[in-house]
Amino acid sequence: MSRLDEAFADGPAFVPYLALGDPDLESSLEYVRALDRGGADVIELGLPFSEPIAEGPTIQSAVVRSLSGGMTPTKFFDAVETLDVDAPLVCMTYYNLVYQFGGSEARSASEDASGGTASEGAGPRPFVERAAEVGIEGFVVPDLPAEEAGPLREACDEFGLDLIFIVAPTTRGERLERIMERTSGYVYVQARLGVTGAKADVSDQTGASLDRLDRWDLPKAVGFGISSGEQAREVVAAGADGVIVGSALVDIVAEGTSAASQTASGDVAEGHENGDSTEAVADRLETLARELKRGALAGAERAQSERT
Amino acid sequence: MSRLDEAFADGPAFVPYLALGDPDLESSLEYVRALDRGGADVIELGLPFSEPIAEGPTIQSAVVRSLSGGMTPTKFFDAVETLDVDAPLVCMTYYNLVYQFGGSEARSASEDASGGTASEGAGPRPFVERAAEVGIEGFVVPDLPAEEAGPLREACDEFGLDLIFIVAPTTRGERLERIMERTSGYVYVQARLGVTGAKADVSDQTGASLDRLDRWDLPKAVGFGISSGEQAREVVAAGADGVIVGSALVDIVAEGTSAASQTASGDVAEGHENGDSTEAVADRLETLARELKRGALAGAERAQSERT
Amino acid sequence: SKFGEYGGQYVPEALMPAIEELDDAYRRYVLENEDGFVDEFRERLRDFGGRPTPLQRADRLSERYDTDLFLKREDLLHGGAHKLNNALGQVLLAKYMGKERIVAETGAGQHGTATAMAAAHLDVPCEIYMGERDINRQRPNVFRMRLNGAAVNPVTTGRGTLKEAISETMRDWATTVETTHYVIGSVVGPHPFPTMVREFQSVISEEARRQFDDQVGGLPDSVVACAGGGSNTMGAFSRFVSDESVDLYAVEAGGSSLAVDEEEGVAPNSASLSTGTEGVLHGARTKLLQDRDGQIVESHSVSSGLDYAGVGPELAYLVDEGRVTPVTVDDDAALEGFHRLSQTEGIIPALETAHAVAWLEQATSEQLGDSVVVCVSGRGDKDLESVIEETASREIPNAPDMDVFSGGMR
Amino acid sequence: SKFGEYGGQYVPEALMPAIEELDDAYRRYVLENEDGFVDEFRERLRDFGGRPTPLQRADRLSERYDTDLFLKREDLLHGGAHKLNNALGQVLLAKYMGKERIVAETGAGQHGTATAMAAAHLDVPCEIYMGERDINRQRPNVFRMRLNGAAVNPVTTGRGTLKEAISETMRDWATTVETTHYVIGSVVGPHPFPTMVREFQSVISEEARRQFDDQVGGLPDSVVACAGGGSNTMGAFSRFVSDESVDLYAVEAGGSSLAVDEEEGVAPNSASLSTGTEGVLHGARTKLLQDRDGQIVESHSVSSGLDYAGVGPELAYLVDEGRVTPVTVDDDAALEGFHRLSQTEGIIPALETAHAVAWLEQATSEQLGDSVVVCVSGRGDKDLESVIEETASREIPNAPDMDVFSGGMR
Repeated sequence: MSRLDEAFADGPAFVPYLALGDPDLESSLEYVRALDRGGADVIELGLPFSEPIAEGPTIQSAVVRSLSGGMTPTKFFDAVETLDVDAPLVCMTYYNLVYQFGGSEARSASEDASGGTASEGAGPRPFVERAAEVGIEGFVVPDLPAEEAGPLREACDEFGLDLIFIVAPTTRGERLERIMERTSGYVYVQARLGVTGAKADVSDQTGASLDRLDRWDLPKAVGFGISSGEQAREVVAAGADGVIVGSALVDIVAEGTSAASQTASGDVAEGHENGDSTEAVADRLETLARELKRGALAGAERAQSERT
Repeated sequence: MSRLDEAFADGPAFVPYLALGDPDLESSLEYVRALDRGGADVIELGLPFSEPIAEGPTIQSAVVRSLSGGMTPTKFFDAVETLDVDAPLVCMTYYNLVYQFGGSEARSASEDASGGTASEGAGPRPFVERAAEVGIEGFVVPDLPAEEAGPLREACDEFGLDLIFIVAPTTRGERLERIMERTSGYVYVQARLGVTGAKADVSDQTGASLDRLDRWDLPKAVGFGISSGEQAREVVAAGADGVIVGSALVDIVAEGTSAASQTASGDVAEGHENGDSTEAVADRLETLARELKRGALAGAERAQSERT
Repeated sequence: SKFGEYGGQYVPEALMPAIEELDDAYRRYVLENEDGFVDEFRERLRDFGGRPTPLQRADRLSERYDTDLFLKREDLLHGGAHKLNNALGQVLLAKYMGKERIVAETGAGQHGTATAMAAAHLDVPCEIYMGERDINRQRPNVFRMRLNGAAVNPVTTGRGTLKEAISETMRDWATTVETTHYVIGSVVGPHPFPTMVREFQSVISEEARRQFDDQVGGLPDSVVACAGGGSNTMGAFSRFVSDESVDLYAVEAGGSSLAVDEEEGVAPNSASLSTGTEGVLHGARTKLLQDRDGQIVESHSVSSGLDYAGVGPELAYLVDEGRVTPVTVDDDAALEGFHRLSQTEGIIPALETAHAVAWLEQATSEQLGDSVVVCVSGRGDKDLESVIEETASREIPNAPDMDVFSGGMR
Repeated sequence: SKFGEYGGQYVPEALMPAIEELDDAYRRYVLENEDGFVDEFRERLRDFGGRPTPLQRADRLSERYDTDLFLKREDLLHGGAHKLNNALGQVLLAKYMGKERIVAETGAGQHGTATAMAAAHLDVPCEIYMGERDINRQRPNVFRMRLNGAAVNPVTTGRGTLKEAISETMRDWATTVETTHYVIGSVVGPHPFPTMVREFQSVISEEARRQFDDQVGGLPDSVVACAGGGSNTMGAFSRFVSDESVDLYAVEAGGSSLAVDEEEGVAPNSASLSTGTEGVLHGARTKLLQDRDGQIVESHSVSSGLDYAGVGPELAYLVDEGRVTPVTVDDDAALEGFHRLSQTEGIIPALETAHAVAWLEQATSEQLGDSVVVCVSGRGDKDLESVIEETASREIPNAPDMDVFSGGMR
């Protein structure tokens, strides 16, 4: 049993997401610690890619902020290496970054050897190796379908990491089988069609998806659109083993950042009076984390009581 | 022998052109009188048409000024009727005005009769009839080739008027025969290809054209580009029976007009001090007329001395 | 050289030899295919011009008007309008005649661009006269001509529009007639231009007639084309004229009103066939917009390509003979027609063409008959700017929301 | 679904069922002509689109390069570029699949206008995503889409250009995938798009191959096409790929330099085939312009239609196999090519096409061989504004005098 499976063992898991480096590396590490304090069971850390096709506007903006701040895969891993939190960490990123990592050296070598022909990415192994070194427990790669995941799955197995796949409301039949065969750690249940983003209601599709997944033992974490403790409660009550929350948390970071940048041009002291210091944002994140965790627990109690 | 033939009988004729109504009717009548005083043997009066395709920029501008001043065929004839000058008058205009004249009444009648069908112009007869009444001796219609001139020729014959055709440097052979058969009064020898406009030199083409016309007795008046007494002398020396001068004279009117309109916005008295009153412009026209006439006479003397 | 009493050669004597020379060349090269002129012309029309253009059934408009409606797609010709048929023919003819230089006039710029393209293609120096006001209103077309290597000569006399450009081109030609050919852009001007331009444009009806027979069988009940000078009109009608069963509708620009303001010398329309009277303009006797003295009045249309006070003499004749029925569509209706074709068929027409399309809306089902061919004379890219402005200033019920374009195209 | 190691389906799981459904529909309708899809597609391409387009011998360029040079005239296709071949095919396929709605992304606006035209023609609601910055730069194309009844959704994220518009369209599709078809505009994206778009565009080489054989006999020695995403490239090459004697040249935008500025994350070119490295972008493994971390860098070209950091996976494969030779033409040379074709052949090309034309100037006579087919992917009307600006700011020896346009096009 991996550390990720374990995180789901003692009741419903709260799985928050943040983009590392948003709005800057130091602040975002502070925010991760706040989520940890707020009760996170697993933390998904976004390594930003320039073309985040699966993300909604909220997370896309976080990605842009992080990239503008100079985030790179190397800095990402270096930062994670220093991070001391209780919750196991999952890296969420896009396949091109996984595929290219470590390729610059390989590429230079091959260019030397072949006189400048275009070289190939180093493949997923160096990325996984480095992730394992710094203490990452698994990956979510939203643009990597099961069909293309062979090499990454192998590397994960080699280094003992989990590879988490996303199951959409439209995923059924053979596709579902194929995905579930390759998934480990937990399965990411996409609550609705579309992209990431906070929504006010919980989709009907969630229940149907969970029903389809009933026969697999793997923990089922539901994401896409969960923003409140109440929603977390509903989702867990509907049978989820955990809730994944991203955009609602990123919104807090974004608001703090935009307030800070608005006042940056005026009196710096005002920014602190407004409570938009890193500490204040971290506090707010911790507060929402606690609410979400409480909601998940409440949902589990209701599910328990219904079962008994 | 018509009054036009006669005008060429006593030596070389000086045939000036002005657009009636340029820049206003009263001034232009004054200018016509000045040309008459200056020795004009025939005067070509332009009746302005909105699309003067055979004219250069100088005369086109005169046409625009005259039309802006409200000139119409009816006003043209009424004005000519009051004009008391020695030189016989030729009307130079485009065929559509000749064709439409008197048609408005005819048109209304036909519309009444036929319930609004498009009617036709009244044809050239009413125009010629009215011209004869007011003392016009002939016509130059630059867009009416000999082939289309039947009806106008007939009307001219009926009322005893001349119809003057233009012979171009490119007119030869059968075309030349056809034109010369239909021409009366004098023949307008176009000195060069192109349109009306003052030029600094006399075209080589003139001599060749005059040679081709040698076997016809009709007076040959050369026009297009003659602007000085010297040029008039050369043309007549080369065998012409007369010189037609338009643009050089219209230039004087245009300069006076533009000087007057420039000062109109300032001190009116200045306009008179500058000598741009109608009288001053008339004086200048008379002066140039005298120079041109003298040139023509000098040319005739030389031609005479060469012949003896 | 005449169509009834219409047509003729009312030009300065200096041009007559050139016109006779052209008439002779037209007979030999175009009518008798001397030196294989016609073969080369047809080949270049195909390979350079993109002929044949399709005859496309317009499914949604057919349904709307309960008839089989076909579009003759001259908008797909190189340059974006039927104009190239004529420009290519005349520039090629000028080459066969040994002329070293081309001049042409242009108003909206369509004939100028077609001529500049043809001249570049055939490697003949080319100068285009264009009124200064038109130059400022039609900058993309001016630029296209310049790109094709043509000189564009601004005409500053008068109001600086098409009329003045025509006069100025006539003047150039009168000066250079021995080495230069004047490419007239429509079925107007002195003989042989109306006949020759009609023959170059007749490929439209020649193809449409054959295509209709192939695709449907037999002949259409009616043919509809917009009419300014009338070159796409005669092109679309020509090969159907002797088919008495085919009704021919020439759609003129009704502008803002069919009345003439004699005081101002303005006809706020370009409907010379419908409202004009006989007269002589630009070398031919035809129907004109003129005042009672015979002065040509200023015409108007939302479509600058229809904005001309005269019309081809052959069309005037066919109207008098009852063979062609002139009808009018006003500015507002033309804009509606523009939006209708854009939305229902995915074809953005020239504003000229939009008049033909718009008339379908007011035609009776008897007029249209069971099958109609509409000549799509050109595409609308050139008119986008005008359409934005004109649509914004009117109530056009079927126009898209224009707010996003309140600042114009840039 | 792969071309060697290139291609694949790197998309969010939510899209996979739609992609499988599309793959199935592609096989049935396009490959097996179920319900007569292919017949209807061909008919509409002919009647609505104007196919076949000519294969025109370019006499003056042939002389210049001492070879038989032919132009495949996709600029004459309805809409003014090859884009309609694909847009019409996909919108028709969406109808056959029972989809109720079309979405598409567009950068320069060419694919957006083609899609909007096809959607209007086939009466399917259509929404086009376009970066806000692109909207401001390409207003005429935005207006054309609006005229055809399409909604144009501004994308304000990021820099507001093509990349962001693609992401936004993917998001729309991920949300509405059950009722909506996403019309991808080039031979990029997840399988089956690269194959399907290539098949829709293959009509270019299918016609060119037959026309060359009819007009000249046999096969050309080389085929030249510009390459951005690569849809006209694959369309022009496809039916010649198995003819080993035919050399295939993909002309990429060299921009201002072939180097990548890793500091700024900018490649001042769009030469992914020539300088890119393998990676995964927008659903497929292919050659990309990326930094050493795998972040996609900002590409650049004077031609916005070539300005893309990726390229079709099949092209990447054919380059690796040595079947296609990638070459580059920089911004200045492309502008020269633009002016050269405009002046010598009377065809104003798109700036994309100008790259293909420009390469002829730097090609060796061995590369060109005795006969060359150049794909004229589109016409240049859309680029007039850019050409004025870009030409004015550089030394382009063969450009016409631009003074008259110093104030821009208006």
